Amino acid sequence: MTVLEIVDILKHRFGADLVGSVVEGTHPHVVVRAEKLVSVCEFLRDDEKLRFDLLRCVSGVDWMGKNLIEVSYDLISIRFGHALAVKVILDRAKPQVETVSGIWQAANWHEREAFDLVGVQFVGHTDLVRILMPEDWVGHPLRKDYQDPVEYHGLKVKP
Amino acid sequence: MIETILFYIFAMIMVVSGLAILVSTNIVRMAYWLIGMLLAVAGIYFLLGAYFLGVVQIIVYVGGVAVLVVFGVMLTSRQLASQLLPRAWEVVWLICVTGIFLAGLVRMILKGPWAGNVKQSPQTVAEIGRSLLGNFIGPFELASVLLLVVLLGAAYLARPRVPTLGIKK
Amino acid sequence: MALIEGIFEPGLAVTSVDWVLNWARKRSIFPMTFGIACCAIEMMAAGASRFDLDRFGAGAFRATPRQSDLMIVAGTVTFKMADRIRRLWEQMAEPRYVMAMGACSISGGPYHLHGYHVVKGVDLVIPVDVYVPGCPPRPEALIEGLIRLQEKIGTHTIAKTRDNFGLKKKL
Amino acid sequence: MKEIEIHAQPDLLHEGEIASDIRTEELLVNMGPQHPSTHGVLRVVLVTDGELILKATPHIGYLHRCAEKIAENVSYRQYTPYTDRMDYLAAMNNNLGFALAVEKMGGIEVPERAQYLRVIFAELNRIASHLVAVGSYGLDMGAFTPFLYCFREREWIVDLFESVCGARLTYSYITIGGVREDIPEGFVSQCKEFLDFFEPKIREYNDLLSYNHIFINRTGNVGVCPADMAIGYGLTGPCLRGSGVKWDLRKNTPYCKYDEFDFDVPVGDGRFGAVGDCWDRYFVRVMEMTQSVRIVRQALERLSDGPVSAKVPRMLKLPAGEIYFEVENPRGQLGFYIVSEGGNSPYRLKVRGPSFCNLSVLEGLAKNCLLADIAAMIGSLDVVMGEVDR
Amino acid sequence: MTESGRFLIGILLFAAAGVALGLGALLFGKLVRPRNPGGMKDEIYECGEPTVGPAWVQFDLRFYVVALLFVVFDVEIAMLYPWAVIYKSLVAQGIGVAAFWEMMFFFGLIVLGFLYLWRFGYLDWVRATGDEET
Amino acid sequence: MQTFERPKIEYTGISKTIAEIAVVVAKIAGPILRRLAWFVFFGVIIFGCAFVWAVGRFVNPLVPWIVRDIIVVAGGLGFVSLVAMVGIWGERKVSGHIQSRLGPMRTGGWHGWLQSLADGLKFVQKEDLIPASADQPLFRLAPYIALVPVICAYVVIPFGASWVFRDRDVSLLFVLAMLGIEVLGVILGGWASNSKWSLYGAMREACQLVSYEIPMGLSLLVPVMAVGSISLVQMGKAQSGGWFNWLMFQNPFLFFAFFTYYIASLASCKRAPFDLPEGESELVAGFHTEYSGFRFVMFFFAEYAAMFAVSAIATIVFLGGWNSPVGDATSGPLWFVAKGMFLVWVQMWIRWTLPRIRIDQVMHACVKYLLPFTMILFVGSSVWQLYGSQFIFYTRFILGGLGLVMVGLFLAGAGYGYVNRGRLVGRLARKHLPGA
Amino acid sequence: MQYFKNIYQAVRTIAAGLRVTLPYHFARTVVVQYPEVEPVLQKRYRGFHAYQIERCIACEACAKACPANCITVAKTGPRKMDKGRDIAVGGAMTEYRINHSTCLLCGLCTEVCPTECLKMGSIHDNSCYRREDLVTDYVQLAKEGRRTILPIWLTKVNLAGWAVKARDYWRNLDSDKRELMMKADDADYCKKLAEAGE
Amino acid sequence: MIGLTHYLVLSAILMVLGLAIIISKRNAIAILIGVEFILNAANLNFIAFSRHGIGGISGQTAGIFVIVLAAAEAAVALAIFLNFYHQISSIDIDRGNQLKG
Ligand code: SF4
Ligand code: SF4
Ligand code: SF4
Repeated sequence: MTVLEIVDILKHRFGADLVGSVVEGTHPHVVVRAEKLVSVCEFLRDDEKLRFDLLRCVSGVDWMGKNLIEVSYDLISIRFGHALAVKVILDRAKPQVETVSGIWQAANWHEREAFDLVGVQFVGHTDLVRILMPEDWVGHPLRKDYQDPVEYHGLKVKP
Repeated sequence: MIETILFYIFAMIMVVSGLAILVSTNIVRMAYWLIGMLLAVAGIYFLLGAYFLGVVQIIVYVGGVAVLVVFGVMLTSRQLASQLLPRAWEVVWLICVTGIFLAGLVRMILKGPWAGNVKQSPQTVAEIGRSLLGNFIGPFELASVLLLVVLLGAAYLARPRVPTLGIKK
Repeated sequence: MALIEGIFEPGLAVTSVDWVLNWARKRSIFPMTFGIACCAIEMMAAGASRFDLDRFGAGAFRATPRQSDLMIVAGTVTFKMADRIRRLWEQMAEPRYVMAMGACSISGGPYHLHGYHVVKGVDLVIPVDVYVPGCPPRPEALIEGLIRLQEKIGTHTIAKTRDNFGLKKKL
Repeated sequence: MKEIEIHAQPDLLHEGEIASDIRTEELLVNMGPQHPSTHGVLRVVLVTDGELILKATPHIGYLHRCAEKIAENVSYRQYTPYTDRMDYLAAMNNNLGFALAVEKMGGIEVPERAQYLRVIFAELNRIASHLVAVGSYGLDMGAFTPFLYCFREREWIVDLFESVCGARLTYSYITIGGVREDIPEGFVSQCKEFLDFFEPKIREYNDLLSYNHIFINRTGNVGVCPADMAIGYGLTGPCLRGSGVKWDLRKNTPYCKYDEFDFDVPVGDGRFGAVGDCWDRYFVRVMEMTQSVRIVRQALERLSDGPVSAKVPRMLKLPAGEIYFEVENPRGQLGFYIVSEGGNSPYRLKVRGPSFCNLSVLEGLAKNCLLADIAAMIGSLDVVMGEVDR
Repeated sequence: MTESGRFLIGILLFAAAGVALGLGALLFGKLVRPRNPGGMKDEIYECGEPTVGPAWVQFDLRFYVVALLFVVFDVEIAMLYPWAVIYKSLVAQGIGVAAFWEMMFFFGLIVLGFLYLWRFGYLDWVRATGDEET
Repeated sequence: MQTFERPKIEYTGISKTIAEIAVVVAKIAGPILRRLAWFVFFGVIIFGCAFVWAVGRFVNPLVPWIVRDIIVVAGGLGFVSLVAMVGIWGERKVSGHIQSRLGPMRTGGWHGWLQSLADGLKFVQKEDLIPASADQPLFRLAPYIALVPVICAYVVIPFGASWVFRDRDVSLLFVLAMLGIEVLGVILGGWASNSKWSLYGAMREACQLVSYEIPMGLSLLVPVMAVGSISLVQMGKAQSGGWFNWLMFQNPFLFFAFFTYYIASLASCKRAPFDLPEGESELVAGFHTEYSGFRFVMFFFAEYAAMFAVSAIATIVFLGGWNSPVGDATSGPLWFVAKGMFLVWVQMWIRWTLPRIRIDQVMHACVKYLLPFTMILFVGSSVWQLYGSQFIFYTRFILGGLGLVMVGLFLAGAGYGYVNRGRLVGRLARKHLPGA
Repeated sequence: MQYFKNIYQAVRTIAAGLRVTLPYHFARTVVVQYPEVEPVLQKRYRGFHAYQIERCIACEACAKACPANCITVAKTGPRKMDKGRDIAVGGAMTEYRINHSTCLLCGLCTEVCPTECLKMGSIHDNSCYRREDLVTDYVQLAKEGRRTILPIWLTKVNLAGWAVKARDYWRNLDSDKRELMMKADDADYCKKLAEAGE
Repeated sequence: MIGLTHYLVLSAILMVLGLAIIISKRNAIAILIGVEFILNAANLNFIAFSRHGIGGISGQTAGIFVIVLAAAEAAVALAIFLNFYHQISSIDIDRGNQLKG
């Protein structure tokens, strides 16, 4: 199934909740409203014709200039072999989105990582703690305005 | 001469082990003191020329029972280790009772007319075997019944009852 | 500090004792099984058939710090790991040696500039005896580092190295 | 004589996790970060009841090397060496993934010879990586010798790599636009010599390890990961194929001329237990080595003369936009998500490490198993911590 | 000096030699080994993490049952040795069959018990699921 | 670049002379010794043999028996240490060669033969750590409990018909008993460490050793029945005359009993594939995780001494002990040591080939396979004792032939390796240089 | 039945395993006895750099290309190539440091060098006891008449006879590349060039 | 010279020690240890008598039976004890659960 068809199905199903979509280029994706993410994802996974069963990646991007944080979920369907990305755009000051770890278990760690490095809050996540950085680290390193702490446990952070 | 020294060495080990168990509060250490005692007893058996018994003592007691006891100790939780030291009045009472008992026993032994004080040459395993199959054939077979009962009973009593955690085969 | 250390004046007997003790220390360096990152693969390769650290008596990798003499810090030390490395090093029995293998453990290496989570050199955490640069160092380089360590061990002496006023003596 | 103090037990019971009528006490054991069978600096916290594992929680991040942040600060070309260091056992494949993603975004055409060379080295590196995986799996099972045999054969591959690009581990050979240098003289015949030597050795590993009764008993039926669980956890690569799912990007979305080659995608068949057990995952790797040998042979045949690299400006600038691109690494699908604003370094680069996803299944697998099975499971997932933590 | 005394002396001499080996090396080592306590050195090792609680907890029961079983077998074997020693001579005397059946009774009962345990799963180290308290 | 140079020390007076002499001697003797390392190595062995012979010839008649005993004890301890040291060095060499590498090469010149000595001396110098929260006295005690009984086991092991320190009619059981005590040391060490890995190791060890004692004892009953004695000397004497007289080839049950015994002995020595108590990849170092310095060496020492002890029993009980396979002319301790060492070598060979078994499978293998099997062997053998003596000729013929076939297969494998020595490892194969 | 099959399987597979390992006991090993014989370096090995000061124009392209920022270049004035003599003329090089403690030996710096004066050498070992020693100032080296650091194992004395032979063999092998690093034989030449600009 | 009386006295001491342990300790395993003391004391007598010409070889054979008995007793006693202990602790655990509500 081509991306166009998939987007059509989604448009048909969700209408205005689909904020935007890109079907051409190197990264075809749809943008959905943050509140609707879970239902869109559930639909994508369960629909007979779509069956996006594998969540490949969850990546957060910090657009400091636009004051936004973008989270993109890359999906692929092992059954049918087609791929699509779903994006949500969040407010940078309060980046909150519902978790999809109930839909794909793979999201569990990906979301923890996005929380750890970009600072996206995933509401409803069972275990939203830092995964890569130490628990007592300050700040989210992949934010564009991140400042290194001076010291960590008595060791200088900057060279 | 050498025997005398050895005898006293082993006797010392036994008594010290016993006393150490009495005053110890750590149950693992108690178990190891018990092992010391058992080894000393095995030594005395050797001294008496009862090699087979000595060896069986080590195999069964030290290799078996003691391991069992150590296991038992480790399997029980720490809280049991409390209440191991007797209270003061108990100590007094204990010393009195056991002292009197010991005195009585020793007096009896010393007075007793012990006929045989002749030393025999050490007995061989074959002799033990013959007596097992001869005079003692009844107990020998009975022992197997006993062991059977123990095997089943103990296994039943101490069967693991960890539910639903096994690996599905 | 050993009991007999720093008591005797240097002399023939002392140097012979030194020689024997150092001979043993040198010939039997048990490294700790402690690979952190890419360098660990080269460390394994050095221990494997082609290069065979065991030829130097240093092939018996022990997993527990208690029995190992040498900690080869083979890889990137992060802040999360630093405390653990410190603890492991402290739990090693003396005499213990540390070898910093690879650019990362020497100075943070490739992650020196922008690595917000990388300790800029393991010598900030624990004292290092030998640095082996490279990214990763070849197994031969690791062997060379080991030989350098042996040389260093060979200079250890139990003789008095301070005079009666507690000043360091020139030997 | 100092007597032991009786410590009060900390309350280790996790409510609702453990049936209340288990009478033995739980031990909380740290396995790792320094542990021989955690393959690097993984830490697994085990809740055990005697030899039984009730729960195993992996903790990662001990090797977080900030690769994504660094990407925002260096140019595309300069980033290639950093991709080496993610999955350091398969640096060629990592280079390939990054190069392909950048080329696809920048619309760079790669010459044919370079494409075949890329395939050759990616597959050779797959063999090398699987050798380490197979060997160290033997090590986890307590067999030391197969490990060294595997390393011995790997040395030969490493020699081949070194003769081509001059490094033993961090190759940076596959660069944006092609490969760095042409292969030296005599490489093709040496490579063929190696392949001829290597193929029969696989049977030796099978005799020594794969079909060993003890090994089968240790790994068969242990850590069974059914297909739906594998897909749900986002497993890819041999771990997914071990669960019986025939999914390989080289076949399903071919890149780099993989569609020209004739090879099979081995999947786990549950020969010694259930489909998706540790043995299946392990044996998929062994079978993949054979397939890789096949691919390399074909690629060597097709190698034609020509340039090995396209002209790429030194300070490469990518157009604004984004890409998500995946390649089939020895450990699974390695994805690069690159967001560019048109500068000469990415605005944001996110790496999807296959090991990262593969490892997350451990918590699901390691329930009610024995202590020794943990080592078997971690080994069969074959994680590389450099990629898990990046 | 009796035979048994000499035997014991022999054992004790070897034991003393063993103790001397360990003690001697440790005492000699005291001279040349460094002692540098402090810090985290005296903590328990647990893969570089601080430990949680002591290891002295009540341990898994499975071990115990096995040990129990084998103590019984230990005794059994101890009693079979004297029999085995005289068996050959008994066979030579022609009363081997009787001796054989005497042993078989003794041994057979235990084997029966063993088979019973096997049949009802007491020998399974990890027992099958869901048999909690029949 | 900073380098470490040994500080130069000025010698004066008498020590100067001594130093000069020492330097001269070292200069002359060093190269010669290095060249002669091979000869020195075997020279030591030959000297050891001569020494033992001299002891037998001249020391035995010494009247004050205690003097004689002490000399023998020194010799015995020396032998045990030698066995342990050669064992540890040999383990590294054997594992090396199995794995296409060399193992220790440098320490002591010829093939690193002094490696174990260096290791031992190194461990003497290691700091002696006792964790603060361990049970200190028991922690100190444990290595002795592990080591001493194993050494005591050598009291009754005969190296030749009259080469035994003390022989009593229970010597076989005595060795078993001594090996059984070792468990207690290991449990104690593991428990007293207060480390979780140690505790796991200790529990596994206890479980495994206690249970494997049973098949071991049962399979040893079979030869005891056949000989009618528990004395090792008696058993050895019963097998003189040639390889077909060895007990292993007397009847089929004995033949299999050898293998069951050997498997059980592997388990009771904690050798792979039964090395769970110290299984590195699961429990960091098992029960001796917390031990450092010489205390750890004692555990190690005990393991290797026990390895030889069980092999020695296998040799005496099944493989004819000190009797040579052809005739009685060359029978003697050398045969005994050679056979024992061969069995130790086989243990190493097995160790470096097989993966490790899981604990439930260890118990499973013991209870469900080994134990019933040895039970059958025991009963079968007693039946054979009653009715089988007329087949003795055929059994010797068939089983002896089987034995020869096994030796032949072994030699064929070795020969195959030697003939293809350059080809087996491919183009990377290299000849090795001496002493490096 | 399964029971006996298990036994058979176990015995058979264990024997198969033992059969594999037995021949290796007696086969050759693959050990490279390194400090005595040559290391197994391939021709293209990327080791620590070799630097020809006489051709460096101090353009700092290498420093910019380095992802780890480990090259520092300093000069007293601009330098440029003199095509005829094939050496650089102009201001003197005062410093050309490569910090080998952070260098990742990626070779990016050599790719960009316009005069090809910076090469990846074939030195693999540079171990030392102090971190500072890892910063190599190639200008200093050039003053000593060297283009790269001396490998440690070649500076060893007291090698056995055959090891010396092996070493000499290695030295002569592939001498065109070796020339770069062993230019020490021609110390005056280099020294002159190092001071040429001053 | 060590005679029969020495052994008898030693065995008496052993027995009294065992008795004292049984009386003073309130831990089941400690009591078991005490019982082992007493059994060993008895066994010592058997062997001593046998060696000194009273009862001949029977003493040793009886000694074996005592050891058998002791092992059996230890096995059963520990099994019972463990069983008992687990009953108790399970009750405790239940109570704890009730308290938590
Ligand atoms: S120095 Fe290089 S190879 Fe070593 S760990 Fe660091 S990045 Fe990896
Ligand atoms: S790029 Fe070449 S010429 Fe330019 S400064 Fe670097 S070394 Fe010199
Ligand atoms: S090799 Fe790489 S890291 Fe080293 S100096 Fe050159 S560019 Fe920098």
